[in-house]
Amino acid sequence: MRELRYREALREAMIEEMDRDDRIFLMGEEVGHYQGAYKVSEGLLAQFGEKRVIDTPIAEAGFAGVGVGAAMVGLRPIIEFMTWNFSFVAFDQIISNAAKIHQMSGGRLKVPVVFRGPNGAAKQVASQHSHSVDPFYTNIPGLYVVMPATPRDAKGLLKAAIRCEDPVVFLEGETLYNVKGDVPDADEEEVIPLGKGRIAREGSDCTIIAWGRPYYTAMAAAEQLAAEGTECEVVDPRTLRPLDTDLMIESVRKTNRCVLVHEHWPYGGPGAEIVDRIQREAFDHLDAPILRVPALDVPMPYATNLEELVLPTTQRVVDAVKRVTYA
Amino acid sequence: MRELRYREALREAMIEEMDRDDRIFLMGEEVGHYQGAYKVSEGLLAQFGEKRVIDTPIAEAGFAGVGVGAAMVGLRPIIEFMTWNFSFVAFDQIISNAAKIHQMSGGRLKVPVVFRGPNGAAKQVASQHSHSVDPFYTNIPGLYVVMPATPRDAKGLLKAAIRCEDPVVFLEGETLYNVKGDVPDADEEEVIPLGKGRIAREGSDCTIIAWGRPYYTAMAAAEQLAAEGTECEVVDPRTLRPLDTDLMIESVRKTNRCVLVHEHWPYGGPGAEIVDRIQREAFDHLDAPILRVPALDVPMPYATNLEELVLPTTQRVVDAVKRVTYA
Amino acid sequence: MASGRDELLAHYEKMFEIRRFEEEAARAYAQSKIGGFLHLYIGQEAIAVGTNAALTDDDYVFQTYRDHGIALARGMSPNAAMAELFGKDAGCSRGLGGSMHFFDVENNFLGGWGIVGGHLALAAGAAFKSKYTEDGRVTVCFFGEGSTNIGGFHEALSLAGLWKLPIVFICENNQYAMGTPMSRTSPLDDLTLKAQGYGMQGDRFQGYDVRTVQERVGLAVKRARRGEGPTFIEVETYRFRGHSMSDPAKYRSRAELEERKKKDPLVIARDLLKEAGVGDEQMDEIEERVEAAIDACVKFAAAAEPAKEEVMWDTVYATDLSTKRGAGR
Amino acid sequence: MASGRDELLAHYEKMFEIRRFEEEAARAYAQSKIGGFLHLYIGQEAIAVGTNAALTDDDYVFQTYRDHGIALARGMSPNAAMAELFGKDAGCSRGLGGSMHFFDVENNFLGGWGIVGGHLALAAGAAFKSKYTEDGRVTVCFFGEGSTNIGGFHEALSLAGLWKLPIVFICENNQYAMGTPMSRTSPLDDLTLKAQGYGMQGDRFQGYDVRTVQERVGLAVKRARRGEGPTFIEVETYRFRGHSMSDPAKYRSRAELEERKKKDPLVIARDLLKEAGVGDEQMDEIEERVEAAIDACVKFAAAAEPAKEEVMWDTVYATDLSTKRGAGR
Ligand SMILES: Cc1ncc(C[n+]2csc(CCOP(=O)(O)OP(=O)(O)O)c2C)c(N)n1
Ligand SMILES: Cc1ncc(C[n+]2csc(CCOP(=O)(O)OP(=O)(O)O)c2C)c(N)n1
Ligand SMILES: [Mg+2]
Ligand SMILES: [Mg+2]
Repeated sequence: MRELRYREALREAMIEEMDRDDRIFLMGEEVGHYQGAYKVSEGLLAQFGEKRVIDTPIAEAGFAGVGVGAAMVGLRPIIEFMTWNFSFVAFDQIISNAAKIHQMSGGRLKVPVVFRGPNGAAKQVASQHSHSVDPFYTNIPGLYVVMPATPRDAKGLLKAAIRCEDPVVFLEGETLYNVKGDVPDADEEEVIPLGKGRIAREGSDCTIIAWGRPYYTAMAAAEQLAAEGTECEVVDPRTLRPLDTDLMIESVRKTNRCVLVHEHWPYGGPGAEIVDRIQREAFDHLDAPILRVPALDVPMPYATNLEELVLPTTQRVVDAVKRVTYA
Repeated sequence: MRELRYREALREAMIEEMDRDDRIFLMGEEVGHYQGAYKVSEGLLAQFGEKRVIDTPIAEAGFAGVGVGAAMVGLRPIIEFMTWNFSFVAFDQIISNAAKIHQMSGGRLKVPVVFRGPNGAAKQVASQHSHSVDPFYTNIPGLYVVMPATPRDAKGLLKAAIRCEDPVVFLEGETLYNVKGDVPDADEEEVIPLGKGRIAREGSDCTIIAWGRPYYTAMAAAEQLAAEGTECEVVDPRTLRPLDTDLMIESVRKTNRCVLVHEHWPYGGPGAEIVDRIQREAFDHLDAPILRVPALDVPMPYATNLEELVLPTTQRVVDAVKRVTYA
Repeated sequence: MASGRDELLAHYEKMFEIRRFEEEAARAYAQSKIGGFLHLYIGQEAIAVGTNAALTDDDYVFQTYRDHGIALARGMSPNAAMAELFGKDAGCSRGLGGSMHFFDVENNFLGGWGIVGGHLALAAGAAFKSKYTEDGRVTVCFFGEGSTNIGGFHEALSLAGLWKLPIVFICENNQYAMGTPMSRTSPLDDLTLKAQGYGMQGDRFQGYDVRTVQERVGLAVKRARRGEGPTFIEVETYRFRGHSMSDPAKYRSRAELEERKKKDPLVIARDLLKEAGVGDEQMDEIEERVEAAIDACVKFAAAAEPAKEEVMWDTVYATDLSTKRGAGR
Repeated sequence: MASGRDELLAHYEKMFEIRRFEEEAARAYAQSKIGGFLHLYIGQEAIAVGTNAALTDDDYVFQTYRDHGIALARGMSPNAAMAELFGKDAGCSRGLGGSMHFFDVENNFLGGWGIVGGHLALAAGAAFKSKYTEDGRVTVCFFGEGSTNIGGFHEALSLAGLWKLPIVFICENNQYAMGTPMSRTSPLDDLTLKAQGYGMQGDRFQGYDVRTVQERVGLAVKRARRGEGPTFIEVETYRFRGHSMSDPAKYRSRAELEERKKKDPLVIARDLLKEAGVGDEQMDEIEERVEAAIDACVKFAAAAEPAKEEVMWDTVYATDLSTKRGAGR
């Protein structure tokens, strides 16, 4: 084990996979000469050259489509969106093409493409640049949706995403890029299977389910609650589509209580989906309603005092756990 | 009262509102000379002229944006998407512009625009043309999302949408356009408030919540179940954002059981959102898990035998009600 | 290399096959054996056949939903094509795609796309792969004149022009986008004025004589194969039927249609063959062969197995997931 | 109408105000009094000021996120502008928009947009309204050279060209899109080659002398006001700072920057004024007036009330909903 930043873990995953398979290339805005808007692809141009590390014009629908088309005929593109906010101009390429081609062609074509970039709010980048896109992409059959919280998961899941035969929506976090964490040594290859969640912390009193940045909020809340004698089990699904439903159900069957923490808007999305599955499959085990701690239902304001109100906080999670545990 | 087709009811709403306020115009592909791809706007060009009934090139992002921009400076556009599948190329205009402008401008600008057209599967139009978009747009604060099932609701809600000061996503149904139903006489103006649902059928044994075409599936199932002695209450929220939560909660508090029917894909969306609200606010009143009868989690296949498997059927609703009533 | 005459005969046979295939498809649609949208190519056959003749079997081809003509020209069997329209498992897309979504990987026909402008970037992607792997292939991408105002057109041409991709963009200007004549959607008459805005070559010609199409598309294909970059081609053509089966085409006059039918590519080819001394018996022979094949494909499609539920589930994801059946649940 | 000299003096004062405003904003950003993205216009001031001088107060203006310059040129008070950057309720967008989303309805400055290509159609919509209501206004829409490959650009220009809308599209070619020189994103050198593809007029000039900008934009504005349709203008310019505060701009050489600074629009204007006989004391007077105003706006912004929670809730929907507070819950 060694400590790496989330950003470095992603970079290692791309380098290792690109070394292994020269059908893999990275394409996006500023990924090459500029070394990546958030420096995730730093050094890749020097290592792999302009053929495999391709700077594009600002044309997300165009280069997302180029990725899908290239994947149809045998390449394995990694398409970087500078941020997922900019995937909205390419939305049709992902939902109408990437997600449909395998089935529409009667299974004759497949689309092994990875779309990746930072998802969710950064810091004061305001309403057009602060979207959590997980509710949109998780609704769509044909796509995988992955959202790693730790450097280890970022590396292991990105490697799995690149090897996946289907289109993968890979959601990183601008505020996570600098996070440090343990990652297996370079010689111990770890490919974390898509669709498998992780128990990040064991506990018997309440299950807290969180992914992406809120995973850290959940862990902090669990610490605080433990000090007060409430033991929370923290579950990170890691992959949002397909969801590791069994893992979450099992935990709730044990704790009989559940709180979700997520940065996407309240209406629908993985947050509501997970609630639905739990109430359906663990109905008789629930001692309290399932509560969610989402972002507030507003476009993200610029002012920092308001942005802090909008995003989930440790305190809001603690309060929610107290409500469901009637503490 | 008189009987009108859903298509005629929508047309009347536009005509009455355009007569009342000449800031209102209709813009979209084939809305004028062709009289509308589905004939909703038949006759409008002759009545209002090319100034107010505008045929566009195929450029959804462009004319959706023109609608938003025109609304910012005082007009009241009705933008028709030939089908909502084609809104995906205009997705960014709706989420990043229409839904954000009022807040982003500190409340100084508003965007009274209506986006309308048929939503969901038609008949054998295959995977790129069969999307139910309600999960995407309902997630977004700043938008209203309306999905009327009956001609009366179609007219009354479209008039309200046109008068709304905010952007409205108005979801019609290609297979509903020919449906007939009672509509108040021309001299009795009815504007149905956005955000208010409707109890379509009273019952004490189980609540069935459905909107759009599945409303008819729900009613048919309720009939069949009544014959077998199970009385279902059918609730049509009509507006999906904001939801008439109280109406649904009240019904479930009475019946203690709930089944949802919807054509959108299973993961997330209004279906999961409604389940979340009910389990949260009527937890102690639920005698069984809430079940959903959604479209299957696949891209829509072309073959008619498969399409029939994918969409909700009366039988699937009946089975779900029996499961929650332990009948 | 066949002599010009034999080649023209072969082109005529293929165009006639396409024509008859679609006439029978229209009949089957009227009998509700086919559902959904059915967009006929009748009147435009010379473009598909002439273009295909300018390509190798390895080259990639993309088309809109108006895709029966090019699919057959590429070599798809009428059986697989008609079975798809009938929604059968023996269809080219196993009954999952339908008329708008034909695919034939063996013949490098890569669809069959329903969203206007949505497939141009995919085609650029295939051309990108050819440049990346230096496989020497050229990609041809067809679309209608009504598709030139949408963003997908602009972004694909921008990238193809910038990267000098081996691709030929062929705009089939059949005068209408559904009910809308181009005069209502573009200030231009000559669409190739857009080409230089993408730093690419433009060409423009009438697409009624299959030989002209083959020759002019051939020049662009050669340029692309030599690495000299993409070409934007506007071909003048006309569709004799409505936009789709549901369109009565009231927006144009009988007279206009009759006038246009004088340029029917099949009539033109037939006349050329007559001039070249091809006798009636030889023509009859060809037409009988085609009639038999079309007749057979309708019977085949009618008798074939319906599309299968397990195929529907197994094609949502290519990866073999335990969760495959309804990953969303 | 002011004499040329007085007018140029006024232009210089405004350009100097913009320059100093942004220098202070950069300082405040370094002190973390401002957060998020901050894109400076330094080096491009002649375009905003020259363009504004060619417009009436009623004309509509749209800009990208690089919007401080045009906002001030339109007449926004430095106080409202700086308060917005500080996230205060007294800001032009009440602290909800920030640097990228300035709005000033009174002065018909309509934003302040963050998505590349996303605001061009909005501007076309404003121009559409002017045509619809015959209000005689012209809309000006600014964007960068890096924004010409995206679909939003194409669709807006296509519709504006088709409908002959009263709009002027001004492409500020500042040589870079973030770290990318145009040579890597376009096969063209002259972007106005795209204009005829939209059936519109094109013009192209250097944007260092504010008088040139005023004159050339003025011609396009007059055409638009006369109903002769839109113009696509490419203005050569250069930004002296990085793309945003987080960009060290390593992709260009010091030498290049120094070379470009010789064409600093403020230096050019100052020299012209000197030639015209404007004395130092008069210049000092102007600069002191500006310094005082900028100094004051920073103090004002620092002391102002923070953005308010109730405003955040009340501006999600304009309609007064009972459900307003969290319609999604
Ligand atoms: C983005 C999008 N908008 C609208 C449609 C509906 N539509 C299908 S075909 C068509 C007309 C296309 O005309 P053209 O490009 O000239 O091709 P043609 O049908 O004439 O071959 C339209 C508007 C669509 N499929 N996709
Ligand atoms: C659709 C979209 N993609 C990417 C971005 C990220 N981005 C912001 S500004 C910019 C560069 C724009 O360059 P240019 O158009 O030349 O304008 P300039 O910044 O030089 O004024 C990029 C890539 C964005 N905001 N929107
Ligand atoms: Mg056409
Ligand atoms: Mg630039």
